[in-house]
Amino acid sequence: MAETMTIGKALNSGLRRAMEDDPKVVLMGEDIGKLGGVFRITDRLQKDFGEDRVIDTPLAESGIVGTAIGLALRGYRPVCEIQFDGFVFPAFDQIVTQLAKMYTRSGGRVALPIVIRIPFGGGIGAVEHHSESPEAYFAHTPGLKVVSCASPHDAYWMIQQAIRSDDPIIFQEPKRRYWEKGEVETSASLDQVFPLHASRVLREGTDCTVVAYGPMVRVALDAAAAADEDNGRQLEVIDLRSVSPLDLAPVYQSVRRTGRLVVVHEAPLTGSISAEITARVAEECFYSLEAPVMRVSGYDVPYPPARIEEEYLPDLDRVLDAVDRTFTF
Amino acid sequence: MAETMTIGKALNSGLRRAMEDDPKVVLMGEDIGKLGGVFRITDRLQKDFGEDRVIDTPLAESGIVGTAIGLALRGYRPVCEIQFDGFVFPAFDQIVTQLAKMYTRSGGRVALPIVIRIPFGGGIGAVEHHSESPEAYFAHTPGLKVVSCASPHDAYWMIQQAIRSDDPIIFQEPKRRYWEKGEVETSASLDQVFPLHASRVLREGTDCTVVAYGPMVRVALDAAAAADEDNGRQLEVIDLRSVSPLDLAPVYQSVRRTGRLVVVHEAPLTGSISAEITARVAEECFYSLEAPVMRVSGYDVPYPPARIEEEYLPDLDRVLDAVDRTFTF
Amino acid sequence: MAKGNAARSRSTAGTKPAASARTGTRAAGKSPGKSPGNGSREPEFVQLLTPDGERVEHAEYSVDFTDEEYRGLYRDMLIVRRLDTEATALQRQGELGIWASLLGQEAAQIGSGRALRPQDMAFPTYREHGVLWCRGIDPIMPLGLFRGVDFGGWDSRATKMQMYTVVIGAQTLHATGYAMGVAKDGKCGGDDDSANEAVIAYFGDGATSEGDVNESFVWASVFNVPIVFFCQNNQYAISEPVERQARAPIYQRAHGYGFPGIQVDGNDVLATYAVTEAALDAARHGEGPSMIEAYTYRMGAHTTSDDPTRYRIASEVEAWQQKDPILRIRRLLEKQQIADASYFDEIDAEADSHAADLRARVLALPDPDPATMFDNVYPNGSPVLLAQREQFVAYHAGFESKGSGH
Amino acid sequence: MAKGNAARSRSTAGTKPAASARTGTRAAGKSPGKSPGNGSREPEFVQLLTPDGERVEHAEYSVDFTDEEYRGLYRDMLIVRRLDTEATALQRQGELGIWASLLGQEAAQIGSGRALRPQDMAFPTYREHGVLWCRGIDPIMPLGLFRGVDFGGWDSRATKMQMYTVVIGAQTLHATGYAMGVAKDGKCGGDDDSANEAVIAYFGDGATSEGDVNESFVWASVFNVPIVFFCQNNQYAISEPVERQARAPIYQRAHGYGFPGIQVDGNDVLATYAVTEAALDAARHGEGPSMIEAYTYRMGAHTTSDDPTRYRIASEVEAWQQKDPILRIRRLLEKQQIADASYFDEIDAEADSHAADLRARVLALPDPDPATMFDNVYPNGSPVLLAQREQFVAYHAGFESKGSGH
Ligand SMILES: Cc1ncc(C[n+]2csc(CCOP(=O)(O)OP(=O)(O)O)c2C)c(N)n1
Ligand SMILES: Cc1ncc(C[n+]2csc(CCOP(=O)(O)OP(=O)(O)O)c2C)c(N)n1
Ligand SMILES: [Mg+2]
Ligand SMILES: [Mg+2]
Repeated sequence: MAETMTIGKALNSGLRRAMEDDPKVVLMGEDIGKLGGVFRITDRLQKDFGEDRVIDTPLAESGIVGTAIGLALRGYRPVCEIQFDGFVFPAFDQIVTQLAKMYTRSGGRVALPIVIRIPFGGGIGAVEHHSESPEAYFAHTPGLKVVSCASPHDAYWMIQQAIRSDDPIIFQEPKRRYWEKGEVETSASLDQVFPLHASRVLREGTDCTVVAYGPMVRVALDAAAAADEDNGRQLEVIDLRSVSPLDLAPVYQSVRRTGRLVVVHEAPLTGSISAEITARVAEECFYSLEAPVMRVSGYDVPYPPARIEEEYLPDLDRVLDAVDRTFTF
Repeated sequence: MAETMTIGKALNSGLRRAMEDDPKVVLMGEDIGKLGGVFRITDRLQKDFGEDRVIDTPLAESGIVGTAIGLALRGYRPVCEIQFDGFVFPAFDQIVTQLAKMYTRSGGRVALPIVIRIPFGGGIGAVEHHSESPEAYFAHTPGLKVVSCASPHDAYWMIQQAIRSDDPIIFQEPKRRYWEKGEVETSASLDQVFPLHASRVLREGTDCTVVAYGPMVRVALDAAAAADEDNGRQLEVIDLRSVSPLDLAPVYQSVRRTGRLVVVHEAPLTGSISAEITARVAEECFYSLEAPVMRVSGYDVPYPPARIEEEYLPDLDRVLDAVDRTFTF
Repeated sequence: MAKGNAARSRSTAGTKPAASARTGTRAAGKSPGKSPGNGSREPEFVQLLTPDGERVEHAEYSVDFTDEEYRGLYRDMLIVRRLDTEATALQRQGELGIWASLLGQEAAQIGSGRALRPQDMAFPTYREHGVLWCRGIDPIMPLGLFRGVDFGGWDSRATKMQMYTVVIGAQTLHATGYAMGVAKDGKCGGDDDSANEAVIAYFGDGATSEGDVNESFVWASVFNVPIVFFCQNNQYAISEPVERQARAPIYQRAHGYGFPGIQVDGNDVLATYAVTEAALDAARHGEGPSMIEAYTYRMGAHTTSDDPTRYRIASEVEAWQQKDPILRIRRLLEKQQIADASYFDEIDAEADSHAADLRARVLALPDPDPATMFDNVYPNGSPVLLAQREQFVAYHAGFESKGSGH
Repeated sequence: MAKGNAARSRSTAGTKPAASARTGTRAAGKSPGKSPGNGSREPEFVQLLTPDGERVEHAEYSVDFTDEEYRGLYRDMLIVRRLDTEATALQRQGELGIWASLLGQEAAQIGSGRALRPQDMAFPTYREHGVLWCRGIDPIMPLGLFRGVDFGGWDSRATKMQMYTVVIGAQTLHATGYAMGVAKDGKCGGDDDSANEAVIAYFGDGATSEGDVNESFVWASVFNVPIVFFCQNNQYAISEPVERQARAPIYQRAHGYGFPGIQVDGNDVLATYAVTEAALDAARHGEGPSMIEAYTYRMGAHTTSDDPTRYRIASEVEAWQQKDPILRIRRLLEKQQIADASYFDEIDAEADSHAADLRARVLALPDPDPATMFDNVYPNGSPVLLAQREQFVAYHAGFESKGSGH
């Protein structure tokens, strides 16, 4: 059964289904109860599942993650909402020193099946601290997994897969795409849908590979359509989906054919996940690359004021410019 | 005038001189007063400069950095000691959302000349959370600069340069090398010594370039000596010194000659600074590289128990193995 | 503005922790009943002006304003409310990205803001537009942040008002560190009182849950610094009522850390002034930190993005409208014939003209040059960043020369 | 061990925040003088056994142990001290990387540890070897962490004792979350008391400054969870005396958050037992959180890496030796003829044999296979990591086949 819905609604429906499927799933966060979250992703869930399962927490992110760890030790499966990307940092210690390491420290005895949902990225005209892309911090942290969805269908299923997984997962939601609609095949079974930690070719092409995740997948697809129209270049677009662990086999295969790669994300360039992808591709596809991997990203500056954020964010033009540059080598 | 001293003593002397030079310099941290810090880097400084300038703080890292910001707003130049690498994370929010951004947010009106000293890395047989290498988190944060010293001479001067700089600087000290001795030229002038944010060729070579920083510089140098002895290969060793901003011009020049590059650090591989270096070198030296850049690093696992840490840490053998591999392409 | 004749009660003063602990005892003893956060019972706060505009006496706090000063407080509050209304309208019309209204909190902000001396330093949240006004900062300044053209344009050194802080609670540590610096500089507890300085840190009821805020209490007490923690308990952190943050009244938190805490009617500009002035005086005199809980109400939405109908009932808001901070001082002015109808008309007109001026200037605010995002990242610059800037400029120049993009 | 007949005073109980606030008042009223942290004056804590071994009565707390139980407490404390001495020796001989000694804190740990019921869950720091002993955990377990062969090898579910936590304060939030789960499961406040559970969170005086610990106070009070915050105030955080963390006595912190806090003589195993049992009972009965400050002293170094002569004077340590927790219970046993010399000899011998056994087994502890560092990183594994593991194994296999490395 396919339904058309927005990414926001798909996440809401996925959360609802996860809560129906497992009574141990609890949601925690600021303003997620009556308000339904500032983006309404938890809309009506407290009404339907009660205050015991949808918990409006005190205003303290370390507390949210720290108590979620305690709840997980007690057998619960907490799903934490961090209200905005820029507010995950007070919880950084609990995430990096506690959540990420518990399974290892316990010698594999104690898993912490916790999902931390973070609406991330820019493009919504917000004030400072509301448009960050923190995924590289988490991807550099052994013990965490990091995923990002780019479509309603993935939103619906990936959130359920993340909740079902025993791994601690940072779930980054493309906030500027919350309102974008798409088809969701809701009748599939959770065990059979496309795996959580796998990247996926969204559009096939022969001339240049473009890798993106989260909010930048739309930009990559638009760029592919424009390239085709402009000069007939066929871009292969891959949605990374899993930022950690990386699933680069499809990227290697693609680059071996195209010889060219452009990686796109909003996060600042230095030390970003595109650096890791580039390093791996440069090694794996050493003899196939016709040009250096090009990276299209945010700049190494604090996220700028909203009125100029469009110049900071990668867009179709910048992606096509990078594609062009791969053809100058 | 050249004196022989350990890295620990060189830092202590550098701090002392910075405090003599500028009455606004204050030291803050846990146990840095009477105890002189757990590594004695601030030994005798409280005795000589008083409790007003060498402040034993309450046990809270966010508090240390947060109040340091306030002191800097008041015109002080705080130097914070984080007792061990693994305990910087409670301060992460203050570092990333406040310290790093203040200069930008204030439109360039308010600089925060704060140095955060972090003894980092493994190899001392410590328990968990005492052997971390967090530099990639900071290098990915616009607004911060990150440096690491590898010799007594650099320790002595770089700490003074960092304190003199108006930029917020994460100063990572190679704790396992605190006791290593070397010559320090103390009579130079702070304005004339080698620049803080510049990398430096420590040993010239023609066959393969090896880049390292902090505690791994010694390993790289040892590997170069061994390679020479083993099979006459000449490795060029570059001490990165500045992890952010990267000063890669000497690396590009070197790789253009050697065609081969190995990057060494203790931090886990994925999303590390070697990824960034690799991505940049792969672009800048696209036509010069004879082999993919090889990275020798910690693995993507939580830092292991001390009894097996030597297998986690890059050593001479692993560096030479990587060098060998660059010759198989 | 002349100082009110505020007497600082022993219950909020005290240089020694022992005295503070006693204060905690006594203050707690005063309200043994329900937590005021529960709302079902009037809290036992300091009040000098009732909702009906009656001047009431308090055993420990008083003010003694001239008529002109009374009128000045009314004018301040009326103008900042009018400017706030204009900002909300500008947001509705798409001229601001978002706006955080101070509606209902005018007395808390003007009362505390006017109690500051020129040499004192203030650390705000993102809602202290009224305090900015008291610091003489052009009202357009905070609108740059909310429009998205900058991060707030005032000079924090010259105005003795730090930048807005969006990350909840972070500024309380900055304020504490700054106050450590004041103490180090010998600028509190000195004999020449005009040279003494105090620091005020603003934060909300929600912020009291953040680790940073509690760490600032630890620091302030351990180092005995000249700071006033000013909590505007407006009953909500976005949708969450204060009961989600604390079970005990917020001002009592201070006692657990060993310094005085006091609750004041935050809709009473006179009481807020008196209590804040006393706390600032104590700080300047070297008596250390204290906390003020200004018990007030956020009469509007959290921000223009918020929809409070989802989480609170109209009758609650209506009940608080009866306690409106501006209404009550207007009633006082009328009752005591300190001002007449023509005065009120005059202030309304003045406020409207401020608002019109604000609007015109906001509409004229230019967008920044995008390349400026690369400036002011590092005091000493960065070659890596400079290279990015150059690429950025070249890329955009390419468009200009080529015409449009793809 | 049979339960002591501990009466829980109203001053630490109370389901409503109002009652807690009153408690704060009264408790504070009891010690209006100097902060006990100043050390110059005996704090007004709960005490049932003086340093001289006299049993004294307390208005609200009492214990009623059998002779066998008294002897049991002595035995526990003696053995954990002996094991601790052995561990210190093992470290000196290079068999452990570091050791955090519990010397001086035996009463605080055994008193609280024995007050736990089997179903209660404990969250320790890195120094709770005595509590581990009470939980029946093999004393070799924590030594794995300090030797560097693992991160602590006990099964936290089976033993109802969580892992050690090195990051100061982090475990208090875990404990609070776990207690939220207990409440959600309906496992506190139920009619069948044997099914009710409580949680105890251990932390030090230094930890009280960390944001996390204060956030856990917020959470615990807001959600009214069944938790006992057990602070061992051993007067030091490494080199820093408790005055660097707090100006008010630590137990008073609780009152500011709206729940009871009480100070107990942490070198008195009887009082610690009584106070902890009462607090755990209250938690199990659904009366919410409380805090206990066990006023004690770290008689040894912070860890074997520390040199306390740099920051404290010998006379201070000597003064505390007079208040030794084991000495005083031994005096009690002697005075009341609960045990004779042969009993003490027997326990000494038993302790020695435990120590010898511990030593032998520590020496025999194998180093882990290095490749295991790749295991147990993710419950569901990671292909990227698996590839690293394979490279690692191949690389090391290369050495074995080649002989030695370069
Ligand atoms: C660290 C952090 N977490 C979350 C937010 C999102 N947020 C913005 S305002 C707010 C509520 C603040 O409540 P309060 O402290 O009472 O201040 P008020 O807005 O009522 O003035 C929240 C949760 C934030 N800005 N910072
Ligand atoms: C977050 C963090 N910061 C710093 C440290 C280093 N450290 C280890 S123990 C300690 C002192 C702890 O004092 P306290 O809480 O009183 O416990 P005690 O050791 O006295 O039992 C410090 C600062 C740490 N482990 N974690
Ligand atoms: Mg509020
Ligand atoms: Mg201690």
